[in-house]
Amino acid sequence: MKTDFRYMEHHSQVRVIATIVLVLLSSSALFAADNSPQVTLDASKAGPRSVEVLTQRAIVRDYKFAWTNLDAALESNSASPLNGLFAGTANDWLRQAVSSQQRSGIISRYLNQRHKLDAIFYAPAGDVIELHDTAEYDFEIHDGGKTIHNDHAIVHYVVLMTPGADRWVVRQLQAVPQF
Amino acid sequence: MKRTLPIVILIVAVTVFLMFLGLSTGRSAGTVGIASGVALPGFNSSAPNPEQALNNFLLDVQRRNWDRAFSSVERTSDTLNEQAFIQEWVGSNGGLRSFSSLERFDTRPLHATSSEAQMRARLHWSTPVGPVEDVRDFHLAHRGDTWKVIWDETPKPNVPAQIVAVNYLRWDLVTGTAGEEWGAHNVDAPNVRIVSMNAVDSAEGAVVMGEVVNEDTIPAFVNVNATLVDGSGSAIDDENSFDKILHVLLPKQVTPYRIDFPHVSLSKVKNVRMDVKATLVPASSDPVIGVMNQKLETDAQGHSVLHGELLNESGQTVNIPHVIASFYDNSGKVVWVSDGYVEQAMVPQSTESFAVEIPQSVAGKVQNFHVVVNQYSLQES
Amino acid sequence: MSSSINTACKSHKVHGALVAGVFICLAMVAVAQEAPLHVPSNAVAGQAASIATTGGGSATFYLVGPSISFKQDVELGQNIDLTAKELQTSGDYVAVLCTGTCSSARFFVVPGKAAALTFLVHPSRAPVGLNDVINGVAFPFDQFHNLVLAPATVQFELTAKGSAPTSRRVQTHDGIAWFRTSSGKSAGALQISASLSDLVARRVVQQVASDPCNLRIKGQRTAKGILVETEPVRDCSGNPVPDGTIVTFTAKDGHEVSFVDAPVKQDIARATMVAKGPVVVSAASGVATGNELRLGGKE
Amino acid sequence: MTQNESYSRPIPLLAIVLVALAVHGPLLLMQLPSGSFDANFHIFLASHYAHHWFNPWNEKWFAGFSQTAYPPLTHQWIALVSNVAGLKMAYMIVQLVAVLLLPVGVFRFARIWVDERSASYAALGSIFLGALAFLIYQAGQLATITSAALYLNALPYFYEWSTQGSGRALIKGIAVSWAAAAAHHVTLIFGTVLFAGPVLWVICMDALEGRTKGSLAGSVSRAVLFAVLVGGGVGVVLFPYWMTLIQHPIHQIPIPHDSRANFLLNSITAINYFVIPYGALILALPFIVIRGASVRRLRPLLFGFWLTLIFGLGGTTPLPRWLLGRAFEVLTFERFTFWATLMAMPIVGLLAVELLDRFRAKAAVALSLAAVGTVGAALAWLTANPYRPAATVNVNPVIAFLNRDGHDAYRYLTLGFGSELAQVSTYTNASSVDGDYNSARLLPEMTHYGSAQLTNAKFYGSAGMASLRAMLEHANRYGLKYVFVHDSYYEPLLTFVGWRKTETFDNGEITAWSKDDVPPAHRIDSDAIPTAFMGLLWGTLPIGVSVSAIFLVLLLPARQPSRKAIESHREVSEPVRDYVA
Repeated sequence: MKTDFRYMEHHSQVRVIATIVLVLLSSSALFAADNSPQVTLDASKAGPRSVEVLTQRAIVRDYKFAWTNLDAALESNSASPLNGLFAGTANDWLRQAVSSQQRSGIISRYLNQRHKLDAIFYAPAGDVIELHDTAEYDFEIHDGGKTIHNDHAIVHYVVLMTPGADRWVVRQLQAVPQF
Repeated sequence: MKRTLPIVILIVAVTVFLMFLGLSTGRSAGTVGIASGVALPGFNSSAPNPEQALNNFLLDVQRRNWDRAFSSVERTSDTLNEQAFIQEWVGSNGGLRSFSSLERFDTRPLHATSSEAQMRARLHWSTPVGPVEDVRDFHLAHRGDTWKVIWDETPKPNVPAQIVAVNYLRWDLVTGTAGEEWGAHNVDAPNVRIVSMNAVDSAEGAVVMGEVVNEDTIPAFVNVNATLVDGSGSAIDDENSFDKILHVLLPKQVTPYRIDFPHVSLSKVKNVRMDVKATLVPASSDPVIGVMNQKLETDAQGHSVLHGELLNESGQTVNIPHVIASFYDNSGKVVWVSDGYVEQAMVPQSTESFAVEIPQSVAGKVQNFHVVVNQYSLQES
Repeated sequence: MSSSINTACKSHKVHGALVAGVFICLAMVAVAQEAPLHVPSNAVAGQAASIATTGGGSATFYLVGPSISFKQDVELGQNIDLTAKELQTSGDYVAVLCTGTCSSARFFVVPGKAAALTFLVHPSRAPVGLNDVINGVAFPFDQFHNLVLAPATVQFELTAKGSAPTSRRVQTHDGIAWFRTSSGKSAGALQISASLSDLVARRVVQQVASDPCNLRIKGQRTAKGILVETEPVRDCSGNPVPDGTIVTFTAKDGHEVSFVDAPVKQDIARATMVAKGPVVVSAASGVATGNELRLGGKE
Repeated sequence: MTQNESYSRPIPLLAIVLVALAVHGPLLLMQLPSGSFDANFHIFLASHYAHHWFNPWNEKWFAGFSQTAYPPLTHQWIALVSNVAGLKMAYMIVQLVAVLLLPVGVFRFARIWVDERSASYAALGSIFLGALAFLIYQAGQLATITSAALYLNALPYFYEWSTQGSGRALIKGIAVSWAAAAAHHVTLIFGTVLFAGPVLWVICMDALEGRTKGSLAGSVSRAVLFAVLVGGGVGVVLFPYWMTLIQHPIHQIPIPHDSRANFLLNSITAINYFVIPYGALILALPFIVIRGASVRRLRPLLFGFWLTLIFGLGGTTPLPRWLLGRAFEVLTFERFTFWATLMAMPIVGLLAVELLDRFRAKAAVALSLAAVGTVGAALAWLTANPYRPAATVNVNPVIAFLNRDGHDAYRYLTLGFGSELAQVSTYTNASSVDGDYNSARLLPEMTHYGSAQLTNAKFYGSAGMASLRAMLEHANRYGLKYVFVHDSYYEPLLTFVGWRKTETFDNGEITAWSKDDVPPAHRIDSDAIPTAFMGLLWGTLPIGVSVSAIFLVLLLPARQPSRKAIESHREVSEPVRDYVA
């Protein structure tokens, strides 16, 4: 029986270790789930055209996806995450930001993002919408693995979005001191 | 040395026996449409009976061995030369038949005596727009120890040379040079609208159909998409009108559309999300194809059929006409849309008959119908 | 701007930072009191600016903006000059100065003077006689494509052949000025312009005939069959419908029906129908249906 | 050395290799195989390894497929060499190495059955095989040739280890066998029966006649050990391949291939898959059967040859369908004819020796004409054969179109491109829903129909066109926006289903069609994406066994051959001198 006991003892140790690993994994998974941007939209004040429910859902989905990939692009210093999500001026600015970060070796991160969107203007033809975004995030700047800046910022953005092939794309993303 | 001869005999005998077995078991399918060779000398079968004679003839047609096929028929008139014979099988003027290959055939006797026989062949054609079936009757005659296919097709009358005035409208699209500047070239897409939509269950699955009108003053290229949504709001399936629509619509023109959802039942569907996409395209108002003398009939097999004739009123050849028919009940609702391709090309001012089938489940409700003609022209494409 | 750093420390407490973390924050706050860099308070896009620094010795300066990020070695106590090219993009910039520990500050760059006008007009083709069918939206941008948010007055002018030009002045809100108007009575090109001081953007809207109105057809038997044609097809305002508009001719001959979708050419649509017996011919286009024509059987 | 002496001595192996270089070197440097059926396919797979060595998931075909569905060795070598010579020349170089290895393998394999002189003539003859020219220049089956060459070189080690217990032979035999498997899976699976079976049979015969070390049981147990080690090693070396096969068994509906037809009922198929590959060997068939039957030691080889020949006849006899069952509809059978000609060479070597001994210069002239005529006919058939790949089309405009203006954000399809599809895929970043490897397909629009590549849809009749229709109908799901057409047969379908001709290349040779409402392509989720660990295994083991096989063969030279091979039937006055390869 002794060998059985040692066997049992060994077996229970394995089970304990496995449980701890599972807990860590699930917690990190939970923690990871927190990092994707939280976006809310209030389209009640939009005009002259009212924003349809399906359009509101699409804008929230695509704006969240845009900021997720914006962070990924500036973290990996690669422009490919921006493909298909930004257009016009916003696209040019972000690609310049990525290439200048590549040159300087700097990396910036937008973590724990929360965006409160207000639809201000929705064109009669439905081909452009202006939003005011009150964005709250932890903004970090790293140089060679060292964090040189880390602050919890609240920034106001004026956003223009236009309908693309299969989603709304961000055409202008301009920070302003206040609305 | 004693065992050499038995081994040699054994190897040769087994090989010959296996080859003999190979000849009697079924043939594995080969590729289609490549001019392939004939059976090796001594292995092509003779024609001791009408079935075998017709099979040999159709095999030569399938393999495009025209010389052998033409030499095996018995002509009733000398006016029919080999060129006309080949044209009968490969079509002319770039029609659908000229794109097609005979993939396989089934034959059965209608009636036979010791001297002549009537056979019916169901020909399965592989065409660019999908499989097409053709039923054709052959008359055979017993000549000595073999049977011959009697070829009594009268060649098509030569269309007399004629001058046809062609003054059709044409729209060309000039894309601006403003590049990516936002708002610079905002020529809107054509304004088209879905005017009716009806969803029904059919034997193969759910079907969504209806009509689209081009309300704009310029031609529009349209595609209709539909997404079936269940009770929880998630999409079950999304399909599009594919080839069951007239894609290029002139101003105020109406086209039916049909969207098939194989293996989906409407019982699971809460709502249908429709989406019509319209694009600016260069287009032409020709060819104008009239649809004449249409009437609903029941054919020999008991199917309900809309039969009619197409009249090419323009000056350009229509290579592949495609008929799309919409059927309405007494309240004017679209109850079915069916389509069919015409195998022969249509030279200017010529007519060609067509027939499209109506499912039995719907035939009883049909009160009215409307036909539009889509077309493919080598000249345009 | 240094306030933002204090908030950062407070939020760490809120998240239950370890005691060691508190000490670090206090140390940082102490350093921040000296505020080694003074960021510009009203930088304008495309204009140079400078950041004043205090103290001595060498340090590394970082600037991260909406479309730029760079670092350079600087001497504390001297001004850090930012060129016009580095501040082209309007938005939120973070300046960081590191000498072992780092301190940072945020500042904004506001858009410059309007230099271009983006003007969206819809639709490209508007049927005549419809209310509020034509609309336009104008966006003023500076020379670096920053949206000019300061209020400004945009003048919209609409000119159609045969009618007096109309204009209206609209104040921009959040960088947008828009208008909406009805289409005229007669078909033709409507010139629309938007101007903001010396900037002008022009667009054209085609006012087109609306649905055909009171369709009239006539026809006679010929050797080929029945030749049927319409009288000039016009809309209810008398505008001729565009060439290519489809008129569907229908001929009922007993149980047999014939259709032809014929395009209008120079205001008239014509088609050849095949029918042996007495036949009733009718026509339709869009929502309009024409008169019925009865023709006897073939002699 | 008099004329008589020169005929009666074995040809040096180095000379044979130089002849192979002289015959096939120029043809390969001319890049003749680049117009073959499969060359572009191999270059395409190699180009993926050149950029993603440890990630076999390739998004460029079938909206994503795993290259672990095809043993990678030849492609990995092409990828390595391409860094120096470019992809296409790298393919030619790897093919040349395989062609030079083949006569060495034939010589060493023939030495199991016949004397050195006959074996050298067998090796020289193998250079001129019609089947070899057919596979190199028309089929482009680089992997089959490479695997056969390696496998023929491994079998003599198997024989030497089983009969003499030579540890060196065991180690080298295992390494070379693993490399052969890593080059092509089908060769190893069938080679075990068709090649190794006769060798095992002759091992038992030698053991019974006391010509081996130890007893029959000893020899058989050594043979079994060899087989177990090879089998186990192949299981590990190609572990990702077996996992892919288990996880995604081939559900593809049978796709017609003309090598499965009945050659008696179709003359062109008979020429293409029998007359050309065998060439002058057809005249030697009686001698092969009679001599193989009359010499006891050659009977196992004769039986192996006969079985392989029957398989090579495809659907002419029902035996392959009986023995293979459903696999009959998945395999193609031109490679069995190639293996059969290789197995016949030892006996053909005996024939050459006897003819030379009897007719001297006349026999030399006749044998040379037969050899050159065979390879010449195979090369001439490249132009006369109706099954030949269509004339190569200039695909550069298509590649340029896909690589500009963000067109690679969508997926594309080619129609009428034949084997040029693989060339387009190699040089563009865009992804296609089509592909040129039937066993790696997972999209239902392809596996539910009995047709191969969509680009050749029309050659598969209604099934091919139905598969193409199903794919075009679901274009929006796959982001399939662009269709490039090189055969106007497909234009009516594209017109009717909603595509529009937007561009013309090469004054009408190729037209580009697009559909306006197609959303950008997104990644299609698949459970076939290999894990990083699998990618690591795939990127290390196959190339690792290949490199180690090379070193082992170089570092462990073979000892003097101690076995007594069969002498040619007629006594030769001149003593037999052994030349060690």
